[in-house]
Amino acid sequence: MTSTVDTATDAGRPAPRSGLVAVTRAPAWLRYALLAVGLLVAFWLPNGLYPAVAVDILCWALFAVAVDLLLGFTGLMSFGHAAFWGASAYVTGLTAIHLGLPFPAAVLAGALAAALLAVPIGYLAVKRTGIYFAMVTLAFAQLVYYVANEWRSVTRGENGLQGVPRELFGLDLTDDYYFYYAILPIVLLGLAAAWRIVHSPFGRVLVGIRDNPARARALGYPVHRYKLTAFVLSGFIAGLGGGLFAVGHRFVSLDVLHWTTSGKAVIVVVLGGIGTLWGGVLGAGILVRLEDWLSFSGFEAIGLVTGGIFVLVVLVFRRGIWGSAAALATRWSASRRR
Amino acid sequence: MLRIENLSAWYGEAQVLREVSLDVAAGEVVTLVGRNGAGKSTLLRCVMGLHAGQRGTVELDGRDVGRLPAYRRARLGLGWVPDDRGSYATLSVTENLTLPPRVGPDPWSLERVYEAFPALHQRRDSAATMLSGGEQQMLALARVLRMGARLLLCDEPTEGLSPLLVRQVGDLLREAKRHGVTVLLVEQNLHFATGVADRHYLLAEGRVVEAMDNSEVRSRERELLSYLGI
Amino acid sequence: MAGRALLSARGLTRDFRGFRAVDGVDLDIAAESVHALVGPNGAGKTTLFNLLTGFLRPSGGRIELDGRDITGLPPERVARLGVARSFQITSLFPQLCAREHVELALQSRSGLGWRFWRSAKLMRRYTDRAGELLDMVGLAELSEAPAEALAYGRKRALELAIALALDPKVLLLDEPTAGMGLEDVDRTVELVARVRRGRTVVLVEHNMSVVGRLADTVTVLQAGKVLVEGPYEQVRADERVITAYLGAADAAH
Amino acid sequence: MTGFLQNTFNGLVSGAFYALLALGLAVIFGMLRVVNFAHGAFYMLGAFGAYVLLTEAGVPFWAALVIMPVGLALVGMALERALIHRLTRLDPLYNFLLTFGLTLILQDLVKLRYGVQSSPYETPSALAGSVDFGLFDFPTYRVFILGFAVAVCVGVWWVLTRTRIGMVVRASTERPELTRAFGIDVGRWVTPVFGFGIGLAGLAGVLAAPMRAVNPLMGADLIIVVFAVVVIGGLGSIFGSVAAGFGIGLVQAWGEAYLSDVPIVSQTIVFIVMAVVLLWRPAGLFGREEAPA
Amino acid sequence: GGGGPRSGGDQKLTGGRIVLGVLNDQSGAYSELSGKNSVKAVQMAIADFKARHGDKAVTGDITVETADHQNKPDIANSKAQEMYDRQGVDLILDVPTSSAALRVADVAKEKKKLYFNIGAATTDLTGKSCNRYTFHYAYDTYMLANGTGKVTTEQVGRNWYILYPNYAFGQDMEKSFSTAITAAGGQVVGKDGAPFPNTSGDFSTFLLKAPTLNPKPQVLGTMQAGAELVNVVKQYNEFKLRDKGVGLAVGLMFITDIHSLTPAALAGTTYTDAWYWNFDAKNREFADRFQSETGTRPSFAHAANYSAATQYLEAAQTAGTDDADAIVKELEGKEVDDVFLRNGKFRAEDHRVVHDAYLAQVKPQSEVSEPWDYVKVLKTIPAAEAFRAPSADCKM
Ligand SMILES: Nc1ncnc2c1ncn2[C@@H]1O[C@H](COP(=O)(O)OP(=O)(O)OP(=O)(O)O)[C@@H](O)[C@H]1O
Ligand SMILES: Nc1ncnc2c1ncn2[C@@H]1O[C@H](COP(=O)(O)OP(=O)(O)OP(=O)(O)O)[C@@H](O)[C@H]1O
Ligand SMILES: [Mg+2]
Ligand SMILES: [Mg+2]
Repeated sequence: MTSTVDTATDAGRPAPRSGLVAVTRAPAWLRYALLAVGLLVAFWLPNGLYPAVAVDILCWALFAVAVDLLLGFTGLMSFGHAAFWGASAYVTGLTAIHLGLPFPAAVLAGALAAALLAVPIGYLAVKRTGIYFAMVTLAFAQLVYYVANEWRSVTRGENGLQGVPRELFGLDLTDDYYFYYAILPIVLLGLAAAWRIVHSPFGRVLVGIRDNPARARALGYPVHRYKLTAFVLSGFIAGLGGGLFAVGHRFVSLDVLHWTTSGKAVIVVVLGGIGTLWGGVLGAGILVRLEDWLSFSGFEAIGLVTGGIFVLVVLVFRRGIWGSAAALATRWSASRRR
Repeated sequence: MLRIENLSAWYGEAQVLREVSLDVAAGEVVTLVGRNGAGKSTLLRCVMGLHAGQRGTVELDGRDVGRLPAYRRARLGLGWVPDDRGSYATLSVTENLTLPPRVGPDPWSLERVYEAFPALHQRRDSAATMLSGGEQQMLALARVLRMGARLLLCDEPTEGLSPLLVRQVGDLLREAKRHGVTVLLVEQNLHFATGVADRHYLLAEGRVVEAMDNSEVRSRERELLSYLGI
Repeated sequence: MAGRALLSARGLTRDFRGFRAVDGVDLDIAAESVHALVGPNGAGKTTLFNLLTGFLRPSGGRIELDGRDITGLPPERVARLGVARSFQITSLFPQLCAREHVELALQSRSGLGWRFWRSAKLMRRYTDRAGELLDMVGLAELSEAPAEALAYGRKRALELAIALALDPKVLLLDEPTAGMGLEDVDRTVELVARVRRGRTVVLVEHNMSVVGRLADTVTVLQAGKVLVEGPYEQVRADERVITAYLGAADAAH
Repeated sequence: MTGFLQNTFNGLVSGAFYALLALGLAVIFGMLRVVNFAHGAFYMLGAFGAYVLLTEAGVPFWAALVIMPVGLALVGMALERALIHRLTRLDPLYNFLLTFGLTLILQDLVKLRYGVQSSPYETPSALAGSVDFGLFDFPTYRVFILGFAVAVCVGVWWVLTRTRIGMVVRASTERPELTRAFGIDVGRWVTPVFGFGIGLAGLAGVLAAPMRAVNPLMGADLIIVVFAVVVIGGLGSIFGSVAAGFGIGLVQAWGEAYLSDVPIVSQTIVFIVMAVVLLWRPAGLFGREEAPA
Repeated sequence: GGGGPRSGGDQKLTGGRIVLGVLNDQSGAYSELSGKNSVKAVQMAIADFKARHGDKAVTGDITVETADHQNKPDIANSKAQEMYDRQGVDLILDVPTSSAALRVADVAKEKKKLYFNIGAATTDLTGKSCNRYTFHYAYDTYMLANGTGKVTTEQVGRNWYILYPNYAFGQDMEKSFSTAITAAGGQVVGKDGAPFPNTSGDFSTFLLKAPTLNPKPQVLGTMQAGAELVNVVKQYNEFKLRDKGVGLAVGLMFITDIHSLTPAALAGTTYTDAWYWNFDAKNREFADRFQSETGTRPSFAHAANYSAATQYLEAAQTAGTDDADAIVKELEGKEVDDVFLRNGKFRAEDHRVVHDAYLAQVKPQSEVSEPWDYVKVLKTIPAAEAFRAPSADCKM
């Protein structure tokens, strides 16, 4: 095999100076205030929204953060993350049904399975960067989709895996209101993990790799292995989300693996702001809520709205909601200091 | 031929050129010398019409070209050798050479280019970015000669060339001059500069601090070197 | 002078689609020497660098570092064995500032880069050392500027600082002074002279005065082959080198 | 034997669609570094346009075969000017996202106006018969498609690699600023090329109308297979995309015919081929290795 | 605020009103077959109900809520819960797409609220996923296969080649067809599962294989649905299989499919339908009213939604409450006859709603006398034969 070397120009580098930097440089009080507001919103959510929708928002938030971990901080846009979200959903569902494990254990099993699946896919995909990477992951996710579709004895094919239990030491969690609070700690843990990864020495190396992989190799960093690790970590977090989603809906259908699911995850990230991490959470809240509203609205063309959002954000609002807000906040606090 | 008046340029909020004025007569070879970051490359880009944040006048043959887009300026006979050499990865060497349209009265033929640079002939079907650094430099120079440009804007054309080739480039520039071509040259190598140029402008912190002719440079070489060095 | 060979190549060859850029090169780089590679443009110097550092796989031949076969190892492995390089065409992380570049380089040999569960504040332990290195190459005031905003010559200096940060056994510098003003050339020469102690340096240069001031041994490449090898004075007087590379006038000085 | 030949022939016919689509994708990518997610949507528009022209204006197939590609090329050019163009200086991923959004919009617009049911379209009468090949006979329309697609692919390949047009366009996309400095008006070139690529998708769509269900989602899943095709062929390579297009058509047809007992393989064969190719040649079969830094 | 079980109060009607929820696909593949016009059909049923009972109606306050599940089971799941919990829906109607339908059945069971499925084909709804609160109304895979398989074998040809899409529905259909064909004395000489979804859109490999089989099949039975069916039929015509002596029978076809393929492309094709608008005067009268409301002819799904809403309201009227258990009790075993349900019966064992089904044949273009009048009914399959016997898998 010949060794390929990425050129600096070829490497995908979507985010112009990531919003993360902006937030980190924002004053500490602002950061803590944001955190507090975020937690308050999270606790209030099922009271203000229909609890099932709130549960969905949490799951999608994890998914989006997983995608952003790759896109924003490693420069790799995965357009096939449904593979991990979906694989975990199935594995979670199957372990919950067949082993009767409490749901956190089942979700953990699902996320681990997703991480495992991310190893071979990532191994092949990280050899390419930028747009190639997007296409390759997309295609592999489609492969996973077909396999699940064919492997009917396990996945029940089109009919979906019905009746996933919400077992937690005999607690009654059938009401989504209680279920929401049951999964909130898991989701917060997942988000914290993503935050830690980004702000670790490992995260710094990732940013370097994103900007100039050849240079990083010359510094002695095994670029492919770093990217693969990031990919697997991201797969794991996406898997957490997918597993919770399966338990939340108490069934799994092939849709969780469809490429439109991957696309939606990317929309959520772009809407929230690439490279901002929390943007994904915000994006998830907005998009899930919007879709929920649209399906009752009698408006037939939901794609028109989501597609429109996409086009708009990409064209005029590239930092996304969080990114723009963070930039504003930084400018404001800078002007105050002056 | 080229007249620049009160040219200022910015990158964002940082001003890198401050009211630069200079002129180059037809058939002259003029160098811009100055330390790293003095703004030499930026000046050339402004002349070429490739820099967005600029103010001031750029006149070519008495005509204000300040509003013209780059491709129109090129068609008036401007040829640019960029500091990063500007090789096309997707084009072969031959294609790199045949790409630019003719803009002047005396464009070099492909044969002539290959005669002058046998190394390019040997690698003619390779993608241009696969060439060695020096080969790419030759390619960049050959490209503007192919256009038959009347005014060459050369940004450090000798960087990374072997001593033999440096001399060859000197010969080329002198020959071009004999054919009436005007050259504005950015150069770090004072020795090379005095070999080809008639006049020199010394640029520092975005300002022209001195204009000298060749003999002056020779006599003040020590002083200048230390100036450039400190 | 010629001590034990630290880095050596035997019959090193590299083809690009039928074009042989490096052709059976034998090379011995003595430990703690400065070894210059010169030669006409396209002679294969950069390619040889890429082979030695693992960025390209040789089509034939083998490479040894300190007696250990490193042929075909990927660049990051070679780097971790103590071979650092700079790039001929500047290659930096455009959005990181100069200090961060050096910190990344300093960190690379510790396992810290894998700690995705630790805080990035751990990297502060490198800040002081990074400052020293930047000072050495004259970038002290620019340490917080993003690399993309540095002028070309500054970028070259940063390249050097990064290579030094790796504290390598072997330092490979590809045209370290190209594009530098005289001041910087001098400073760079001094710097290399300073850091060579206890290190082995391989240098590609077209500036013969730099070669003359630094190199213990000079290898002249031409068309992928070794043309001449020897001490500077001997090489620059060599007929073949004069016709192929230096040209008559330069030799006269 | 006859069966094998027939399957081969059919494989080439479905390969012809992959090839035309991959070609358009490759042309656009090669020149603009844009991976056009909306390619499948334009394929759909081509087919739908033919249907609308027929039912609402009585325009026959042959006229549609000209009108739709040209019309869509114009739409593509407008799109490039209005949207794609604004993102050229940014990472190509942004254009990927933009065209993904456009896909959703285009699909829904057609759906709103014409519904989701497939629309009828008949084979043009001149091509309705079949051709006798001795061993077997074959629908004339399929023979026509194959010949037509091959001719288009060869023509495009020739123009792009052997003429000045191709060269200028490649240069314009790689370094627009520098190219401008050589006296070439870059903007004038890029837009038509984008339009041309879109036109190719539209052409494939018109050709598909008599053979395939014409509905708003007809391009949606197809585009992903075409992505796999161009990854296999090597994304930048015109020749590779076309060759991989026909190749995948063949492999799929053979897989369906001889591996139908293992549906999981015949269904996923494209992606399996892709995985193998990536392991062996990360840049695709005909893709160029990226240059060393 | 959500959370906590809500108190029902002791009125006869929760919230003093009846709310019907139509949960279906309003933007995707089934939106024309059912979609928003099903909501119209349900509104017609309410209007008719009020007209019938006037002041005596159990309530005058009957409303319709609707949501688009986009054929996605996760959305169907959330919407169903939200409808029952928040919008006070007493009955969910329609829900095409098997995975969504099965999921909503679970929700209904959990929430102890009623659910009449119209649009899904899976027999699991009355098999292992059956429950007390779910009724399966219009059709299922068994019904489709049984009618077409049996009658076509008797009337067109004994030898079959079956082409099915390789997923749950297609495989169910293939099994049901094979059983029906063999039972009728026919033979399946070959069968193939085509990839699903078939991205290449090409079925020629299978179509070319059909005439070469030995013995040569007289009928090609295709189980593809929607756009894939269109592809199969287009290519069936392209390869001129009818001229080669291979007739066409379709597992699942709707009148909307015939419309999009044109009757010319399908002339002579047989399939089983749950209802046909131009079958008799009663249907036609409904169809005319429906057309004046919506501008189009009703599909079986529209009629079934109308009928389901009507039967529910009548049951509530009789029971005097919208309490689900009371209504189930009222409905179980009930025999009815209305515009959709002919010889209909709400089977108590598995909650299958049985009724007459129809074997239809597409008319040649020359016989099509008005828009949407595409088929003639060859045979009425009596309710008792049309559906399978209650399955042992179903444990209420
Ligand atoms: N893209 C950029 N963004 C911000 N500042 C820039 C950019 N490019 C150049 N500069 C700054 O503008 C100034 C002038 O740069 P310029 O490249 O014109 O210098 P130069 O004289 O050509 O130097 P050199 O000899 O190193 O090529 C420098 O201080 C540089 O830091
Ligand atoms: N990736 C490649 N593909 C094809 N040819 C290549 C490639 N890399 C280098 N070459 C060719 O190999 C030869 C040697 O190139 P190399 O870059 O090693 O030269 P060099 O000695 O460093 O020259 P310079 O002093 O000009 O930098 C050149 O002719 C070049 O065109
Ligand atoms: Mg410069
Ligand atoms: Mg070199």
